[in-house]
Amino acid sequence: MLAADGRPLKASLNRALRRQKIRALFLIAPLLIFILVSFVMPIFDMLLRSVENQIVGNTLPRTVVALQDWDENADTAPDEVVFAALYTDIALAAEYKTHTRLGSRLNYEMTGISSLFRKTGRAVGRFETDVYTEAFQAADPAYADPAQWAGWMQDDNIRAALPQTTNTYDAWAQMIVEEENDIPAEEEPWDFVYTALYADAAGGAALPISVDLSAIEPVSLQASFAEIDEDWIDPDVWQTIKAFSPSYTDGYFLNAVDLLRGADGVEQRPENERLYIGQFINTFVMSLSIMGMCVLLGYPIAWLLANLPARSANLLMILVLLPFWTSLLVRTSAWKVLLQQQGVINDLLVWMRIIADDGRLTMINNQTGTIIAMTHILLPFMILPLYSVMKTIPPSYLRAAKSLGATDWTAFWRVYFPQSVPGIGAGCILVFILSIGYYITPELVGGTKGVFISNRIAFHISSSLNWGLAAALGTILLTVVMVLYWMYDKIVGIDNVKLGG
Amino acid sequence: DGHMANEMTIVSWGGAYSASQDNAYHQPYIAQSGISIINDESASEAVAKLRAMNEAGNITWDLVDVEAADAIRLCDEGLAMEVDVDEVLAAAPDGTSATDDFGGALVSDCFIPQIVFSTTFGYRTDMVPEGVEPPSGACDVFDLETYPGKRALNRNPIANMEWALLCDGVAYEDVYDMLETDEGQAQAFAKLDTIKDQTIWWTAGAETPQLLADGEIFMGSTYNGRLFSLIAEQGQPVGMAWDWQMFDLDGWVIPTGLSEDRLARTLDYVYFATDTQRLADQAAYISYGPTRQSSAPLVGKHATLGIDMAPHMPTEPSNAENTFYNNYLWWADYRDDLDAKFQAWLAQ
Amino acid sequence: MLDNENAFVAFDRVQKSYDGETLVVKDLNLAMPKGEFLTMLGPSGSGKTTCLMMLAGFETATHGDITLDGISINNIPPHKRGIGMVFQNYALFPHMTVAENLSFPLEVRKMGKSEREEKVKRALDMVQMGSFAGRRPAQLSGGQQQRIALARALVFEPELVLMDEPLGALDKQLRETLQFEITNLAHDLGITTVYVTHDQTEALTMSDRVAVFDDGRIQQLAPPDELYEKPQNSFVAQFIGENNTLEGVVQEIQGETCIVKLDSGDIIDAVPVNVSAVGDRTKVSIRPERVEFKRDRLHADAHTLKAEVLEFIYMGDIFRTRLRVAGTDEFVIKTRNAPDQARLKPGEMIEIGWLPQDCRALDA
Amino acid sequence: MLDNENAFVAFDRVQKSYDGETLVVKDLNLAMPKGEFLTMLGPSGSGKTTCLMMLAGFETATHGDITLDGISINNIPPHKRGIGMVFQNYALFPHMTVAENLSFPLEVRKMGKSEREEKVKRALDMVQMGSFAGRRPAQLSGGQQQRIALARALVFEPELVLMDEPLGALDKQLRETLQFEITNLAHDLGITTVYVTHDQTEALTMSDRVAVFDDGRIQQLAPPDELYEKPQNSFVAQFIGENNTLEGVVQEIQGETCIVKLDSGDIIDAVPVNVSAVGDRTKVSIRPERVEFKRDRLHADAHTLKAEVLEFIYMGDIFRTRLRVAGTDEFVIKTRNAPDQARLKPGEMIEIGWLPQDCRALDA
Amino acid sequence: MSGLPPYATKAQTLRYYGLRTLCGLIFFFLIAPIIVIIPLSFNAQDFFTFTPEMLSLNPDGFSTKHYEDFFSNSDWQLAVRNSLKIAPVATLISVSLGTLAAIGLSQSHVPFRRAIMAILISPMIVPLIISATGMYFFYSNPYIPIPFYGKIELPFTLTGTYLGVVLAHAALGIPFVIITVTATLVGFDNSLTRAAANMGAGPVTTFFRVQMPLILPGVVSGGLFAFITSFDEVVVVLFVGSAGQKTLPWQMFTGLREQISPTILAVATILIGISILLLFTLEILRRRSERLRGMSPS
Ligand SMILES: Nc1ncnc2c1ncn2[C@@H]1O[C@H](COP(=O)(O)OP(=O)(O)OP(=O)(O)O)[C@@H](O)[C@H]1O
Ligand SMILES: Nc1ncnc2c1ncn2[C@@H]1O[C@H](COP(=O)(O)OP(=O)(O)OP(=O)(O)O)[C@@H](O)[C@H]1O
Ligand SMILES: [Mg+2]
Ligand SMILES: [Mg+2]
Repeated sequence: MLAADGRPLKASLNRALRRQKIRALFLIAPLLIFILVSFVMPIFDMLLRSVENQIVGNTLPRTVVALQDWDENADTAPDEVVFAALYTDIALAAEYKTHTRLGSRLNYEMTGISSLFRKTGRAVGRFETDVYTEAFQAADPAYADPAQWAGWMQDDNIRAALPQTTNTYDAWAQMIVEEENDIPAEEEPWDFVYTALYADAAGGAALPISVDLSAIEPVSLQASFAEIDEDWIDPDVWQTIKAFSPSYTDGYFLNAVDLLRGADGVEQRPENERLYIGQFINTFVMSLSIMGMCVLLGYPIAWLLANLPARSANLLMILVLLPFWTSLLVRTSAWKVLLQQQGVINDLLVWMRIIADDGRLTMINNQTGTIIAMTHILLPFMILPLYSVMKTIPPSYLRAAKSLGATDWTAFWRVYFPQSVPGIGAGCILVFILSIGYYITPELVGGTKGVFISNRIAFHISSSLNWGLAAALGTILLTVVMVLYWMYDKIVGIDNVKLGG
Repeated sequence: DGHMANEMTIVSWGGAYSASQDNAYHQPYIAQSGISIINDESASEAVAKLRAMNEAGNITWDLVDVEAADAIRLCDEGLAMEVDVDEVLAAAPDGTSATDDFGGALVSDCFIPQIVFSTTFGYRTDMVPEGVEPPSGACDVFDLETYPGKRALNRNPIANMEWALLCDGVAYEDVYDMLETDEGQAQAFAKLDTIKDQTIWWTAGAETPQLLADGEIFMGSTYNGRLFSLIAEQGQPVGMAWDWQMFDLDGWVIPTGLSEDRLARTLDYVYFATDTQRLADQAAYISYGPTRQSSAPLVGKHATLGIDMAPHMPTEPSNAENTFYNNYLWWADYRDDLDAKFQAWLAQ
Repeated sequence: MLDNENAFVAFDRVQKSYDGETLVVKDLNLAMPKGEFLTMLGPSGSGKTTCLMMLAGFETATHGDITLDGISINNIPPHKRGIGMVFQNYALFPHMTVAENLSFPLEVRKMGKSEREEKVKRALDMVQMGSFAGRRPAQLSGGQQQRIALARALVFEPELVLMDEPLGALDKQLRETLQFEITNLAHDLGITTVYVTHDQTEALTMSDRVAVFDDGRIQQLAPPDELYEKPQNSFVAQFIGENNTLEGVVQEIQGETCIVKLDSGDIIDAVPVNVSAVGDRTKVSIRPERVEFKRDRLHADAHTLKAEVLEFIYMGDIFRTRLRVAGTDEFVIKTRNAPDQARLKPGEMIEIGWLPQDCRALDA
Repeated sequence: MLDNENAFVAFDRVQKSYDGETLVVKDLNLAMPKGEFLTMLGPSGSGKTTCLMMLAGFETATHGDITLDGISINNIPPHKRGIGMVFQNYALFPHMTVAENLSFPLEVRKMGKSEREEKVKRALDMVQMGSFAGRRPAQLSGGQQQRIALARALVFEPELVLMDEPLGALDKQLRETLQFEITNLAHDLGITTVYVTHDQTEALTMSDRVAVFDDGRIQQLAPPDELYEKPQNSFVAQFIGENNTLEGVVQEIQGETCIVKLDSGDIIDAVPVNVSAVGDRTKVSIRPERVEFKRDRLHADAHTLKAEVLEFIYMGDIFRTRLRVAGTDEFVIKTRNAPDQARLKPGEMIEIGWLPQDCRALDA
Repeated sequence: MSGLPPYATKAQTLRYYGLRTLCGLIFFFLIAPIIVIIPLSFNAQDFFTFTPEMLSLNPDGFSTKHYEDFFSNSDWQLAVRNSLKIAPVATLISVSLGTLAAIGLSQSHVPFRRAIMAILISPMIVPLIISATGMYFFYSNPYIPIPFYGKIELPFTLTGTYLGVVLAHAALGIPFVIITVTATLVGFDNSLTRAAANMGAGPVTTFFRVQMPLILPGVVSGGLFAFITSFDEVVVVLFVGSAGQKTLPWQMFTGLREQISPTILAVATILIGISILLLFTLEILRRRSERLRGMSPS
């Protein structure tokens, strides 16, 4: 469709509306930017952690490269080249103290690696590689002169000739600056630099000052590592390192759905370690029950509020909002007082002789406790949308139904109820979304059975420190919530969420 | 950052424990130095938070009170500063070096020991069945026949697994070796299975005392200081069962990366707060034992109740007949694995 | 007049108060024969809807008795009264299709499926909406919804149908069409109808009788032409149609005519309606279209008045001329826009008059 | 006609689309001299409000130019245009008193306090609301609110005032009073006014000129009587007033008259308006009040038609009679309810006719 | 719902009173925890337990010591001060930005309206634990992402700072402001702003003189929700804050974990009192605004 001046109508329209659009965006922009920065980015940042795995590559850069040539299906440990790389990497990591963190990371995949790395970190300085150091220094004192080293390492020809030495020296120099706060040109290089120098020389490279190497008895690094712990020549350990050496991993996600990457690909975890699928299901089932309870309790209240004169309804509404505004922690504690076996409700029931003193009900530290407390907490989120939908159903529909001959019940069930279904839908999705992500209340009253996946996430964040797994669980949870949110938007429309009135 | 020149953030566990530190160390130190101290009670998340602070390069804490296992972990990861004990801490009044005075409590290069405590059991004296001896220790928790009623145990594998094996007849020396094997783990879980549905699992130290006070449980594990305050300060009808108490250490670590002036301030505080007298003073407020040998004789009476504190210490010989020493290093390796299994077992 | 026993619908001294303080309906008496189309007309808040609701059973009279076919219905719940009702906003069930809406009253009467379908179809055809059975109310225009509401109120063949301003929300053209359809249907099916409106044209064109409500009372209950031409009091005269009023004092009453001396001193003839004695103050009422100003059409023996043309308004089919007469500036006359019609000019002086029987002396 | 340069308000080939797909206003051209009272009349959705909003600056024309006093206002934001506006729902600020409402436009113009107070007082007196200065809008009746809205639009002495169906929500009586007040004020103050309504009576009674809108175009722009009596096309004829249409073919055109052969075979005279050639199909349009049926008033040389009375409706001041004429059942005649007026009975056969100049042959 | 009609059957009467009883029970369920808290806060013991003395209404079972503790304990006082420092500022940010954005969103030509709305509401929807951890990591080490380049790390941190907690709480409060203010704006008569513009008022004047006074109830109620969100928020503050920013809920939470003391209940009782006051204020405001709005015929 063209406008009078021959331009497309849409274009003319856009031109005409530009000012309005800019004005609207100008008003929204500050908040949008604020939310993006203060909220959305943090969440993305966290989700990234579920696949991030740079720690292996960053801590063992040389080893990871050297391992590329190793066949993980072979039943033997890698060769000396890999161990040489590992030697340098661990020696440096031990100074940075990152080897234990790597150990913890790999321990998620294979129990025992944590202590292997810790032990190795402590022992790696005591390798017998000082024979190289001594041999070089004995051959020419220049090799013991830090300034001389620094000079060589600025000479491009030498750098090109001695690739391993250069690489090792640079890393060492950086470490000296960052960790020890010293100047490399004043420090004698450490054993592993000489080890690299020896390796270069043994490979036929020309040394700055030639040295006769034939007298040196080479040290087997593989043997040295094996001496610290036999595990170093266990191919399983190396398989794990290699499998988790890429910068990104699906390991956390596999773990989050009770799978693991075994010898022949992805497989289920052993039965006694399967936890998360069950937890997800538990979270779902409990959220559904909470949702159901909220509908059952919220519907009559919303109906009453919607049909009372405005004044009384607004006063009663305060009863709905008051708990909503009372500290969550306090309400949850109050439920403890009410629900426990020696608690108020049991006492009352015993006093009324409904139950016997030894037949007190267990209503807390299990799913019942969580469901009761969470129903209480989320009930307002059901009542408010239901109420706002019911407010819009004119009483004339019920009257019409009755004038057509319907009894009270038929009129309600056939005419009123179907029209309140959108409210039920809105409330249900809202309650479900909120409950599925709950954390504090289940933590306090849920016992072992009544906890949600969020509690596991919190546990991994603050106790077990497996942040990657926490992020993976979080990502899955967030995806579920987002799907529900999207449904909510489709069905109800986000703008139709109402809080009160 | 929000640090003023005269402010220190000290992280500890809160509750009566923090109060004892406040009385024994903070208040005298504040009076002496004029520095103000902010109490943070996030010690239970210390490792996580220190890690995040370290990643961010912004350390907001000056001194952290942690259990020995965490101290080892923090030290290994370079999150806690290594300290030269003799240089940083005071010698004993008799001149014994700090190293010798603390002795075996120095479990890590970063760890400045403070107290010994134990995880042990309290029980309701008024719920002990008639004609039965009151429970004496950890193994009674598994004896539902003699001592019916609910129990409370910590919601993680540490201590519970050891007790389960021990009370199932495994020798003390073999417990960790057994736990390394699948069969050992299965045995421990099987033992725990016998009381699983009678157990409330706690996550915070305050829960067991509350449950005992409510009469919700018959017996439960918790830190011995909590039980002391429940019995002695609150006068609840609760007794203690010391056998196979799980022995543990608690102390300070200094986060790495403090600026020089903050470090100097922290070290000054540490020097003050860990001398022989202060450590003994703390025991006047809570029944945790001082880690210096030289402090032991100085332990006196409770500051307000006036009762003798020594008999309530985990180290008191009559309490320490059977003591279980936690193997921190072993747990460092097996914690993730057993944790997953333990949580899966709980959820079953 | 019909007595309550023989009436189909009867209100007998009915009163209603919502708050226990003010009476919204005061002493209502009304008797309707079967098949009548009765309209309740009145300003907003005069109690029309309240009466309807009492009849339908959604409100309870605080005093008095309502009978349907001779039986008091006070204790019959709404759904057993069998009264069809059309609501102002139609109240079509939005979650049901048109057919389902119509079938609802039959279902709750436990009618068999085939019979139901047949009746629904018949009702839809009756309002010429046969092809819309599958639609939802939201997919219909206002006029179509109105027809469905009508069909739904009639489908279970009630003997009495109540309609509360059913056309209030529609535009003029549609209103007129539907007015016509509703009256036809009601007459054809012989249904007794109580119709509420505040539009006097609607009331006049549709009804057998009109009950004019004001202040909770029926002010006049009469067929349309009687209402228009013989209003019983000045409220009715003012409310129905346009009206010129002149105030004065009765000077003489002689049977069917009286002489009124206006406040301006002019003398006019009128029919005494509710003035009773000489000396009474009165409002004399005369319809704008009954005023003559052409010499040749003025009655010989009637009094005439002098008038000054103030404004001449062109309104298409009619001319409306505002005059200053006997001291008032609001005297209006209406003339048909015919080719030979004179267009008066502001400032012109004319003489106006009317037949004495068109001029009624009412209460002051 | 006025050219755009000399006009006070001018629309020059203005187009507007909201969605980029359909044009809501198509090629609008309009020029208004200063002081004119122009009404935009048209059915719902014909683009009247849109035009007003473009003039006020709340919508932007997608094409074309709007000038005010010769200056293009496309790039002047609304608050700098200095146009007074009365909104359909009055848009009185509910949180301000009447006086504060009126004082608002003066305040934003940084007028001094005493001057403001004086102007507000004058404006309130002008609409006879002097004693309501301290009330809130919620405490006023609809008609009073309307007056305040008017006063507020005028208080800052704009040269141009726009009104969008300002009387739409009021009842008939009040409407008529206010129509009168508004026109008087506008003329007295010499304000140029654009008035939007969909009520044709209002348009006819108030305006100097009426622009009839349909489908985004002005269908006819003319003074009221010309519009009513000489509609340019069948839309205007249908829309303004009631109208009878008969369809047929032009048989003969002779200057100012033509002969049309209706589809029923009857022959009638008419004025050719927009038929151009013999053989054209046409809709012949005749106003109900111009139809005569009394023998003595029928023109001698005019064609007459036979008619059967179908329905006689009593409407108070007029009678509306529906007839079957030349094959259509919808032929209506209106007669004044005069004492001597005949009341036709359904079934009666009569003869009807009209003056040829009242009957217009329009587009089919 | 007027009273029972005279023709009500037995079943109807039963249903009528049955429903009312049921609703009464549900209302009781809603406020039961609150009813329990108040007496327990006067417990003479240090536990959350109704002691026999309390049940027999023996005055010895009651004391105000937990209130005294609250008012004398420096940790609680610090927490109160922090809460009062953080919540109002966070509320101010949410309300000012939120109101502006809600007004922007309510205009007719907003590109990507749904998507923007979804993003703005998301802090309410995303599980708190996820938000908290995300903020924890990101605020520790904030950066600016540059597409196709990487990121610029910012040389400061927000965790453990007042600003960090305020930002996080402001983000959490925003959905409430957006929801309530948008709802208010739905009922807002746009012709009022047009009228103002028409009379010569610029956008800013129009906003402050016309729009703001009228949507004030929505803004206030959104602000109250935002305030309560911050005032009652524990998960995020535990992660993002540090002891220097410990708020009342923080203090309550650590209190519940480390030492179960009825001081928490005393605090809660005081807060409930304040909530009731606020709710009544809100109701009065609402009635006032209804009076104001009732006027413009719709
Ligand atoms: N449910 C109610 N509670 C209290 N007062 C009511 C109720 N319904 C109506 N009223 C009052 O009763 C009076 C009559 O109301 P009613 O609805 O019968 O008038 P109406 O003639 O139908 O008016 P309208 O033409 O505006 O519909 C009014 O003053 C109204 O305020
Ligand atoms: N903001 C808008 N966005 C999209 N379409 C619109 C908008 N406003 C009006 N329209 C459309 O433009 C057309 C003309 O609308 P406008 O409001 O100008 O009509 P109107 O002549 O004023 O009608 P009414 O008598 O009903 O007020 C209508 O079809 C309407 O649906
Ligand atoms: Mg009514
Ligand atoms: Mg319009």
